[in-house]
Amino acid sequence: MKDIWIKLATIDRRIIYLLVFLVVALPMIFRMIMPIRVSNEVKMAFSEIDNLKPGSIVMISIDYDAASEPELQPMLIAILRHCFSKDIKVILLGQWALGLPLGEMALNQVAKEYNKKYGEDYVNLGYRPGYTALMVGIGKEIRDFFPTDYKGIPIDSFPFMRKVRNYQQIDILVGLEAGATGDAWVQFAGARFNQKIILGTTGVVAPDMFPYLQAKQIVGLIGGLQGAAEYETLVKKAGSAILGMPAQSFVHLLIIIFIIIGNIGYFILRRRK
Amino acid sequence: MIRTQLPLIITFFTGMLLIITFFIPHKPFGDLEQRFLIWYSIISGFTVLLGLDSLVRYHLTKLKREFNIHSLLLLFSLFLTLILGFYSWFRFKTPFALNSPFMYLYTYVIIPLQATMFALLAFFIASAAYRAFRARTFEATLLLIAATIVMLGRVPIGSYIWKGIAYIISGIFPKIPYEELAKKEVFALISDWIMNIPQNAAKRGIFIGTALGGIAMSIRIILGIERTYITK
Amino acid sequence: MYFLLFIFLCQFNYFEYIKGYDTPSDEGGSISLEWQIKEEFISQENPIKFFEIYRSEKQDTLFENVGFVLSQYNYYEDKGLKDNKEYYYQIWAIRERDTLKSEIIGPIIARPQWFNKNRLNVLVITIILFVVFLYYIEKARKGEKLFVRKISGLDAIDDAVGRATEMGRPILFSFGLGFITDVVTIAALSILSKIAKKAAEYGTRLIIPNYDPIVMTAAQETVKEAYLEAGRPDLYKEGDITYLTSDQFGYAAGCDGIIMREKPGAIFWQGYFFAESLILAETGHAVGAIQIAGTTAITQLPFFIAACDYTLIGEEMFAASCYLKPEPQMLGSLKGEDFLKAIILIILVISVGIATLSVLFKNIEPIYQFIKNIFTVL
Amino acid sequence: MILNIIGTWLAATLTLAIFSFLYKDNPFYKLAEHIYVGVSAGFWVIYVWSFDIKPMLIDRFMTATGIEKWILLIPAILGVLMLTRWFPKTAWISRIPLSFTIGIGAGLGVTASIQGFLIPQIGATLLPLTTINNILLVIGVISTIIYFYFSKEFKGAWKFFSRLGIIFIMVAFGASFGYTVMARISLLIGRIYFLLHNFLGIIP
Repeated sequence: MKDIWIKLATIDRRIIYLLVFLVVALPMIFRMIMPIRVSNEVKMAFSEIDNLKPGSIVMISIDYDAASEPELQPMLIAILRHCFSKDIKVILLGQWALGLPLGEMALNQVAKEYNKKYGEDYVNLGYRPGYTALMVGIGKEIRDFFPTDYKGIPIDSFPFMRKVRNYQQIDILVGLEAGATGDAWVQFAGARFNQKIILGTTGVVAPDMFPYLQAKQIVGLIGGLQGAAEYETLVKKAGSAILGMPAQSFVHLLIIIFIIIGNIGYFILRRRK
Repeated sequence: MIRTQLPLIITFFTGMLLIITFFIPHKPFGDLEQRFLIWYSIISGFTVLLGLDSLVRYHLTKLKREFNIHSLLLLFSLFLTLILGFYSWFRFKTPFALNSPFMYLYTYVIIPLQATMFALLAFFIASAAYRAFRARTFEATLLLIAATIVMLGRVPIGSYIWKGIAYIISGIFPKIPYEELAKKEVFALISDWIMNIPQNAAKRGIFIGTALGGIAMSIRIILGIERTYITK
Repeated sequence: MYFLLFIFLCQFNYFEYIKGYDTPSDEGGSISLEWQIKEEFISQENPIKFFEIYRSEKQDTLFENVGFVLSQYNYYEDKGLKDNKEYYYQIWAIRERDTLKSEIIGPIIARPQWFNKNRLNVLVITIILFVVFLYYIEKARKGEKLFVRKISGLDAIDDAVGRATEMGRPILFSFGLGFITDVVTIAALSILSKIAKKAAEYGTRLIIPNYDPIVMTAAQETVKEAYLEAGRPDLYKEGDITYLTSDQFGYAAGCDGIIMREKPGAIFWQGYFFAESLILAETGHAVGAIQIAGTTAITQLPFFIAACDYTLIGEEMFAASCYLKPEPQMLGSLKGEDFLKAIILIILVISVGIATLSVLFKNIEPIYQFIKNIFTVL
Repeated sequence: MILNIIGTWLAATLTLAIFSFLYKDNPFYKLAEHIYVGVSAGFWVIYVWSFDIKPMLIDRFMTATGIEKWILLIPAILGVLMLTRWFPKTAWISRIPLSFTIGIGAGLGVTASIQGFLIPQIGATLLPLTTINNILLVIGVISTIIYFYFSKEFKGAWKFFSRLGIIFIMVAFGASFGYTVMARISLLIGRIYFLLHNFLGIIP
């Protein structure tokens, strides 16, 4: 009996790696789908955007890069679909330089689905270094930081942008966050200028945002791949998050089983000693 | 003298100004703040270039000493990126046109490399879960239990597992109807509660501490007590 | 004709109220407008699309459209005006089929203010914080004795060094990926100093693989000094404190190799860690070492707690470092923070008490509201 | 089209090269890593050019008039001074722009943490103890702060609260642990989806 546990405890890492790979790949190959339960935080975020009237303006900040793309890109796509289907205008910008093209890719894809035109229904402002200064500065005048869009076209040549001067004209700010930029949006745009904020974050960041949610400093929180899948469920269009959740489920189960086996072995071996 | 005193004076001046303008909207303070913020944004761009020099220099000297493929490849890919970037800029007016060669590099080199580096961690976590995460103390036990509940509550499979448990419970206690029990997504409910109450409370407590620490640091920097950034 | 119609329409009051005033607490050049349309003019079949704002410098003519807001809002801030100049305003409610115009209001004058009254609470707290931190840093600088409680992790450090010695195995210490400018690295250095002294007393070998060359030099200095203090400078081996590589996973792989080869009896992970913490702690566990971690990286703490025998959590590291070797800035800030935490605790306890009582006794509700207002950001 | 296929092969090769680290540290992993550092450094340069220097400095300089035009020289010069760090003899000059940015960062940080964090977070904890959740929330915050209070020995009631504090902290870390595990796995799912879908075409 003891030998089995010793053998189990000294199993090669690579066998574990292989198991993980299989548990991720198989549910995807067999195209499993599981129903998604929608949590309260995501429902709050959804209904904030849902209650906006046509013509309202949502600003989305791409504060992530390829390292968290699988979690945040489906959120971006689902939110864009939601906005465009309700004729809400979108202003996109980004605080993480290496992630900005991801925003452009999503805009390109979703705008086509809804027949939306650049400059009339959405613009992409691009990136500027030094995000804290920008967040405060936009409170006064957005043109001080973004005289032009990411292609160098003056933003005043887009009809709906002519009326946007600062946070006052932005109905909701959606921050898609993989790091500390989310805190900065809350502490600068939220606290100083009373900007209504929704945060969509990676799983790593999400738990740290709950204090803001309870203090009503943010009005909605979309956390991790599950959060993205919930938003996809609410906008009734399945994307990569819903497709990924079964694989996610099984790996969670695998890891929990690993922890249990590891601990049983640990206690048995310790008792023997 | 000027080498250490001048930076300290500038830090004090800008730091204090930014605090004062927060409270005084009257001219010239409000305007000055906005102007400084724009400058900050411009200058921050240049800081990015700082690391570039040491990177290039390090690998050039390494190459001079002896040929090695790693350094060569690094420098090659750096200059290739620059060339493609400026070429795309001339050709498409912006390097960020999705069909430009610069974005080609982004799609097929940056995304796979960056994303895969972090995807490695999934394997490391699984292996550590099996070989190292142990309930050896009361604290660690609590942590692992909370983690397990959250991990089950945040994925769809949690509700399937609960249905299984509900089936067993209603088997043992026939008085409890299975249907009703199965409908309650217990793992999800507990996990939501954990996130909103105990973890929320502890995070708030921890962050109040770190916020105070951060403010202390900022005050030290503004007043010139903390000056490691100068000696660096 | 148009003019007549204009006057005629103004006779009706479509608006419950409309008011304009100098925007408070601003830099000037701005006027705020608020309005409310009467209930009877809000209907489903002829809904309001948006409000248009008209402005003039004269009371009755030359009104210009200066902006619009969507129908869910009843507030507009008109910016870019001249200070100390008279302005008149009119609001048009543009409905699906017709337009409702408000009466003309004015004159209104924009002025700048010297103090943002909404931020009075922030000002008071900012001043308190400055004073408290300065006071305690100054106190610590003067070398006054300031009490810091002993962190229980410090005993664990002694035990771990002892265990490694009993087993006849070396000790491994790592700063992670921190640089010398990180405060946590400074704290880790003073913890290293304690470990090195114990190791010198027991004559146990101490290995430190490094990520940053400057941190390595600092570590060498610290260990040399500790060995000297313990009276065993002969045991100090510079070759055991080496530079590995400045690459995240490369460093992890390198540490892995050393751990597998040397099989240390005790491992200390003290400093700033990123995702590589998992690989490190797992390997340490695999060779059966006692592991003691300490970091301020919140994302890595859970993994250290699960995989190590003892973990110094965040600020505990600073406290441990101050307990061992008081460094004025760190100690002063720590004590300042403690003082403020005490104040926060008192505020919490008292206000929560008042809040609870105000549910029972309605007449103390104003006190609760007053406290709540202090902690509200406008 | 052919370029996309080549690109996908390139991306797949790089993905597998990074994954090869799982087997053991090897030259392929090292190569991929160096490519990453090189390409992303190049990216940064292009970014600074097209999102900073060009729109914020050059374009503005062309369109601005009067004194505004010449004031722009100040940040431009400060920015260039930053680069004196490249030469050891002049490196100290870079402290001037550096101290400017650090001063602004610190100045903004103080008021932001007070207005944006301390005040609203304390305010949100001032709850009447009328529900179990409110009680737990308030006690959780208080006992966590007590755990990180270092100016008093843990004795008596103080010890009780600090023990309680560590329980809350551990539950919080457990939650973070669960969420972090979740995040890392999601990334792996993204990569494996790429391999199965874009590269191998096994799944639609």
